[in-house]
Parts: sequence; structure tokens; C-alpha cells
Amino acid sequence: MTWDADEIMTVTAARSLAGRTSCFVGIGLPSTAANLARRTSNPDLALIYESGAIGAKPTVLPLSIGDGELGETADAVVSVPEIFNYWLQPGRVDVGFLGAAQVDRLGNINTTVIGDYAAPAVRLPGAGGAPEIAASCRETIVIVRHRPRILVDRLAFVTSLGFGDGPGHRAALGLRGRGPIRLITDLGVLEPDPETCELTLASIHPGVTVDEVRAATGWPLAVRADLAVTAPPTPAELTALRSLTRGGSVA
Amino acid sequence: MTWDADEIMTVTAARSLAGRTSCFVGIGLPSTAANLARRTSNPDLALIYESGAIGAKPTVLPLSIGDGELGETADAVVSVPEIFNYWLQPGRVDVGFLGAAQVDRLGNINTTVIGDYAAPAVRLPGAGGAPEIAASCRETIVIVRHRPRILVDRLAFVTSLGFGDGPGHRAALGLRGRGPIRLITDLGVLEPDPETCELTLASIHPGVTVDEVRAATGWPLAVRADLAVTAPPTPAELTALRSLTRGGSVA
Amino acid sequence: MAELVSLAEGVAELVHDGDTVALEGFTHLIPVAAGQEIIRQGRRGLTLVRMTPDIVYDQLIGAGCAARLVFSWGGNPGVGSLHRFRDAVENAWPGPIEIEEHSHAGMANRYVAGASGLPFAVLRGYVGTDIAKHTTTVSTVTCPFTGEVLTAVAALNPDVAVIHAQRADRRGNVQMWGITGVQKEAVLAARRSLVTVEEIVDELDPRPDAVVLPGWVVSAVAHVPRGAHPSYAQGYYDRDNDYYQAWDPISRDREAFAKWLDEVTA
Amino acid sequence: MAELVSLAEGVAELVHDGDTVALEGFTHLIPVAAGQEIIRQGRRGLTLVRMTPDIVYDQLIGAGCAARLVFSWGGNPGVGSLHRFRDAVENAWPGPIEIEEHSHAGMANRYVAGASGLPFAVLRGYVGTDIAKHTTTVSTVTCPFTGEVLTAVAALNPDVAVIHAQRADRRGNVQMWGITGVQKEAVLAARRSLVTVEEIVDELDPRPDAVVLPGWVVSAVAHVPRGAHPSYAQGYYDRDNDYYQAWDPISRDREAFAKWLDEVTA
Repeated sequence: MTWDADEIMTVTAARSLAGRTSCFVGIGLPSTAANLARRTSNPDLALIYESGAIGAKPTVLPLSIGDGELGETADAVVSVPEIFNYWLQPGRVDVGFLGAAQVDRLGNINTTVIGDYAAPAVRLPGAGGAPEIAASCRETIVIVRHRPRILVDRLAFVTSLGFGDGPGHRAALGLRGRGPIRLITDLGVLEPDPETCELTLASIHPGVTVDEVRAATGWPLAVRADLAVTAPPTPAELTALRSLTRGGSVA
Repeated sequence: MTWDADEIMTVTAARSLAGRTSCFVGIGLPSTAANLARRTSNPDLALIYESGAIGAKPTVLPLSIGDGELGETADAVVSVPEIFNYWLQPGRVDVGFLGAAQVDRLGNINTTVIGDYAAPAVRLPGAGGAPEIAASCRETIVIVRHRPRILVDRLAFVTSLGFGDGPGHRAALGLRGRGPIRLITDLGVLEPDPETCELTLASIHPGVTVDEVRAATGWPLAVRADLAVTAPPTPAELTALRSLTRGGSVA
Repeated sequence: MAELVSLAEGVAELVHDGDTVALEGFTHLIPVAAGQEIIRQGRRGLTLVRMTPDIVYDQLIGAGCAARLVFSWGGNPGVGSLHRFRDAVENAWPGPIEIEEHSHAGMANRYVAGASGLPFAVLRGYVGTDIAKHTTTVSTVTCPFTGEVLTAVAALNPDVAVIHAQRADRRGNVQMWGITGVQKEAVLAARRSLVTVEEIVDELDPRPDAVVLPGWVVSAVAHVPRGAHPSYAQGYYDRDNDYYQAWDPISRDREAFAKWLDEVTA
Repeated sequence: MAELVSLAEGVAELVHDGDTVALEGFTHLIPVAAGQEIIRQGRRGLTLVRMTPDIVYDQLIGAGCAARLVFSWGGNPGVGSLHRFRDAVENAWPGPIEIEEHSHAGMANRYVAGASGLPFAVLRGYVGTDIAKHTTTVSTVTCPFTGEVLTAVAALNPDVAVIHAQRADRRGNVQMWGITGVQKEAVLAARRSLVTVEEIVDELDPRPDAVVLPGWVVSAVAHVPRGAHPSYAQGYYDRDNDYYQAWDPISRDREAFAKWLDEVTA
């Protein structure tokens, strides 16, 4: 079976949820990947949505984080204050799965504004649940399409913290979660350098060249010595993904 | 119909709930009176129990503040944290209805200990919900049997604040509720003096003398110039009360 | 006990020019009809509060009702931007709009504090982000037991909260179920409240995942079938995803929006 | 995912000498059988936490399991005193017991803070009372927005929480309904948790007023029918009011209690 760039991105993201107990699912691409994980690598994964659905098992891909399907299939539905205070904040969720308008080389996320805050070039939707998902989940995984205007050197506005200014910054701020352990794009997978926390290329998707990835990255991208090639999507993964997205794509 | 001292106490307490919207009901005697009010003077009264039952409409008198009957007949059942934080604390409940082991002349309540705290003569159950009921309800009404060891001059331990040290004390502490507007006993009704806040005799039950009340009070009891005699229980009130307590009395 | 009113009466009585108004509903049970009635009655100078301003707030902002927006995520879920919101922020059209933004966790806790009669709430949030730089309602507080510094957010106590629910009984007791978001907190935090409902029934029989607001904490209830359209009301109708898609071209274009506005207010 | 265990295994694995243990259940669903299993296994030096210590804590205290009690209301509801508790406090029998007492609002908020991963909670409470004089876990905090001084209580994070629920499924998801008190908070605040249930079922069908704890936040589930007796389990059995009455003479008398204890541990 052939597949496109978005498909290998989503499949790769879904694979990285294998072995996890619980995932706090952001709106958009993360939701597709998390739902695919439940159909492939991790049927027992507890999906948690900021709308209050815990253990949602939607049969069709939700279009929003508050679809009726989420509540109706969940193990429990709680209030929005409770989902943040009792479930996210104490650090009991394994993985936070986030999208972004922009990510910088240290994994920080902007979903607020492009340009000056007071007189913005582009006003984005804002923070939503992301700042606390990024702060409090044991680990976070970020999924974005790989474009120079998305993977940028430095953010003008930090909506959600990755590694902040670099090593030690999260700990100094008292954050408990490890931060972004992986950035998954339609070209490859970036992982933080253990020393500098800078996102470096760990894996490229089949058919993609390192130069293409570099050209699509807004900073001089370092490449790991042990650079891997992502395993292509299996027919089972693609079948599951396509049956999931047949109802409509997610913005 | 004839009636006994406990009956006129309960009937008088139930009457003082006429016209109120909501009542936070303490364990014991207050619960009997509040349930009687719903059967006589105030059928629409919303009874709120610290177990989380809001708008309970028990058909039999509950033996505890968490009887199944309370939850099953309630408009809503919420968690214990919620009942205190969202319902009691903001001051949205009209009346707090409390019992006590001891009450002093300024309406302060002790339900903790008789004697020295570290080496008590009698260890009482403790605070329960009372301190915050006494602090946060718009007004409180206290119901106790009239004995010199119960209505005492001064408390060794203040579990729940009435008027504290006297006029202005509640306001100085930032408490929003007015405090105890009435103390109802099996001998009469005491109300705070508008100047001094000291509980004074406002009404005696039929057949009771002022001297008897004074002898049963642990401080030199002032008597209001316009001392009233409590209206005797009506047959309807007594019938309702006896049908309520037939299932068993409340300690 | 809540008064039973028409939607027009409820908005006229409870929502005044210059008020701080929270229309809440997290994807589910969004009080869209009430929002459009506010437009129809021409309210001005509102501070609009909502965790997830979406189409209904795009409409209110485009119609010029809002002077200020307090929010945590503004978008057309599953579609993209709110273009009336962006036009107001980016180009001050139809007028300037002041914004105050938070994270969801912060907004939720601001309502919790408001509902609890507290001036602030404590959370682990905002740390290391630029969000707190642009608002005065995020600060810090030190734990008196451990010395740890935590984030504090100021309570939200709107003048009026507007929500949509599935049902109410004739005494104004309100019942909603499914994803119920932050609506209980919004109503309990607000000075006044208006609840639109799909149905008025004699008896509210118990339902799983139901939240009940007793009539004595609600100011008014209005019977507004399909009052949450194009969002959904579980047990009554599904989300109208086409409407969300169709809103995008209307919202993108001032003239198309003006035409839409004429139709709504006609 | 929660492990399915026997009650004896659950207590052996999860409750250790010297632990801080919270058995919660507000009148309804009190985990009495689990408490008696703790007695049977001879745990010592426990800090027992419970908003409403009643008969089961009277039994644990009389049996000498407790070094410390953290609570807000200790009595035999509808009957009177807990005489084993009083004998421990008043006469240090069978050993001295340290007590730390709070109001219900304070205890509930201490669990909320614990469940929320915060070191403290803010409330309007204790003000003007003598309660705070005898504990170090009540303090004050100043609102950074208004300057108002409020009460702070320290978080409670027990080593282990023990609760009783109506049902669990085979994957350890727990469901309880009716008056559910502070049990969710106790489990989420604790490092470990043991849930005894009336029934293990294949599927947890939705119920009104139900609270569900997913199996991944519960350490172990034990099938213990009538595990809340003499309290009640809504939908299963009523409160055994006679047992509460009958406890009074047993509790009043050290010898009668010793006989009761022999029978339970036989």
C-alpha cells in the first residue's frame, strides 16, 4: 500500500504511544494519532480530553475535543475544572499529545500570535489546555507539519513551555514533567539532544532526504549520528487510519 | 392535643424556617426540625446536607446526615468538597441550622471537648461541618435542650463562632454571615441583644416560668421587655412531627 | 426559584449594556440562540467571557456587542480561525476589542474561585510562558507550609452567566448531561443567570452523567428548542458540522457577515 | 490497571505498619470489612485519617492499630459517642493516641489539594475558632489580588486510601453511586489505593449520580460482598441501624470490646 506524508506522520505518532497507560489528547492532529494508537499499537490506552472525557473510545474520529461520541464512550465524564485539577495537574498522565502553530528548536510552542502581541500579524486561537498539558504530563509529544514557518528558530511568544531556554530550565521552574521527548512531522522525527535539549533529527521518513528536512526547518538542524529511517506504515496501520479518517479529516 | 418540651422546641424551630429558600442542616435535632418545616411552614424549603444532598425530601426522618433516603430524594447529589466549596462557602444558603454540646451567652458553640484539650474530661465528636456553617450561612439558628451545663457563660473551647467576643467581632474577622439570630430550646427562645449580641430571653414556651429558664441557664439571663409566650404547637404541627419521628427518634 | 421567561424577556431583564457576560458550553450545549438574541437586542460594551469563544462569539464580536474578550481558546473547532474575532483584534473592526487571555486550566480555576466565594484560585500553570505577561489576573502565591511558589488566578464573577441545558422542570430546576464543561461553575460564580433549555418537563428523572442546578440558584429559564444549534444537545440533536464549515466564508468576509447579520436581526 | 486481589492480599500488599491510611466513605459505603482485615492482620502505628471516624475507627483504635488520628467528626451517628476513641483520648487505652482535628470543610479541602497535586488549599474556614490552635496544618494565605487573608490547609496525601464501592469491572474500573462523599479525592490523593466492591461485573453500565474511577488510578480491587456493613451500599443493602445501637454497649466496656475483638480476629 502507498501512503502520503500526513499518513506516515500520524502512524509514527500513534506508534510512539505504545506501552503508555494514559494520554492527554490535544485538538487536531494529536487526536487522530491517539485514536489510531487505540486501534493499533495500544488498544488499552486511556484517552483523556480536556472536555472532561476520561477513557474515551470513539468509534468515529471526533471533530472537536468535546464531541458527544467522546462523552458517550468514556469510562467517566468529569467537569472541565476537574479534568485539569485532579487528572492533569498532579502528573498522573503519561503523555501529553500536542499540536502547534509554531515550535522552536527547544520544543517551545506558540499557538497565540504571529508578530507583535498588541498588533498581531496573525491572531491564533490561543493557549487552550496546552500550557498545563506541556507542564504536567510526564512527557509530551508534539505533532506538526514540517515547514520553515512552523519549525522556527525562536518564538516571539511562548504559549506552552518545552525546554524553555535549555537544560535545567524546566526543573528550575518547578515543572514536574520531562517535557517534549519527541517532535513528529510529516518528514521525520526530531528528539531533544540529551546535552543541549535542542531538537535534532532522529529519524527520516522513507523517501525523504536530510536536505529536504533541513530546508523545511527554521534553524540549522543537527542530525543524530544514528539517524534512522522510519519504518513505513504497515497495511494494518493504513487500513485502520483510513477507516478512522473516512468520516472526515481533522484540521 | 398535649405535647412535651422536645415537641414544642422542634415545632418552634421548624416555624423559624418559614419564608427561607435554603437551609444547611446539621446532624441531630436540626434535621428533625428542618424536615418538619418542609411538612408544615415551608414545603419548598431546600434542605442541604453536608453529605452532598441538595434539596433532599426524605419521607422518613434520616438517622444520619448521609442516609440513602437523602441522596435518593435530592434534587442533586454532589461531592463533599463541592457541598462545602460551591454551596456553603459563598454564602448562598439562607439558614444554617445547628445543634451543640454547649453554647455560650454570645452564641459560640463547643462540640469538641469538655475540660482541658490535651487531657479532656469528656471528648466530644468534634467540629464536623459546623464551623463553616456558622461562618458562611446568611444566618444561623441553634437548637439545644436548655440545661445549665449546655447554656454556659463561657466556653473553654470554641468550635464554631457565634458572635465571638461580642459586637463587631464577626465583621472584623471577615465573616459574611450574620451569625446566630436565634437559639431555640425546650424552654423558650433566646435572641441576641441588638447592642451587646448577648443571648436574651425573647419567648418562653407555655407553662414555663422565667425563673425556670434562668435556673437552667449558665449565665444571668436577661429577659426582653417584650417577652412573648410561644404559640403552642397546632394539632397539624404535632401530627406532622409525630408521623415524622414515628420511625425512631434522633439523638 | 427561577422564573420561566421567553428568551427575549430573559435577555432584556438579565443582560445589560456594559455587563460582564459569560456564555459557557464546552463544544456541547453552547447557548447560541441566547447569543444571537443579545445581538438582536443590540447590547453594547459587553465584556464577553468564555473559555472557547467559537462561532457565537465571532457573531457577537462582528456585530459590535463586545468591548472586551476574556478567553482561553478562540477558534472554529475543526475548521480554523474565527475571522470576525481576528478582524477585531488585528484591524479593530467593527471596533477595537480589548483581550485578556488565559489557559483553559486558568480560566476553569477562575470560575471555580468565583463559584466558591474566594478571591483567587491556586494552580500549577502558566509557568515559563508569555501568557501571564499580558494580564493582571495571574500572579503567584507562596505555600505557607512548604514555601513553594505557585500560580494564583483571580476569581471570575460575571454579572450574568448564560448556558444551555437539555431540560428544566416547571420550578426552574435545570438538568444537563453529557459533557457539561464549566457551566455549573459559571452559573454559581455569576450574580445572575439565564438558562435556555430544549424542554420543560414535569419531572426531572435521574440520568447518568447529569448535573442538576436547583432553581434557587438560577435567575431565569427560557424554553428555546434547538437553542444550542449548531453545537449539539445530547439526546436531542447532533452537531451541525456543515454550519461550522459554512461559517468560515461568511466570517472571512465583512460583506458576507453584514448580510448574515441583517438576516439574524431582521 | 488495578489488580484483582482477595481482601487479605490487598491489605497485606498495600497497608504497612506506620502508614498513613485513609478509609473514607461518608455514612454510605464505609469500608468496614477492610478495616477489620487491617485489625486481623495486626497493623500497628498507623496514622488513621478519616473525616467521620465512626464504628470502624472505634474498632481500629480499640484494637491498638492507631498511633494517630486525623479527623473532623468522631461519633456513632444517631447513637452517641465512640467509647474506644474516647478511652484512647481520655485514658490512653489501649495506648496513647495523638489527634489532629479539623472541620469537614478543612478535611475535604486537604484531600482536594492532595488529589490536585498542590501543597495546600484555600478556604474560608476555622476563623475565630480554637481548632487551628491545636494543629500545624492550618495557616493563612494572602490573596495577591485583593490583599484579603484567607485560610490555608495543608494537602493530605495518604500512603494508602481504602474505599468501598458498589461495582468494578474485570479491568479494575470502579463505579459507585449515591452519596459518594470524598472518596474520589481520597483515592486520587493517595499513593496507593484499595477498593473493595460488592460485585465484579463484565460491564459498568452508566448509572445516575455515579462516580467512576478508572482502573489505572486504583492499585487493587477486592471482591467483598457486604464489605460496607453495617453502613449501607445503595442498591445492595440498607444501613443496619441495630448494629450501630448494639455497638454502644460493646464500645463502652473494655471487656465486651475485648470479647468482640477475639471473635473478629479468631
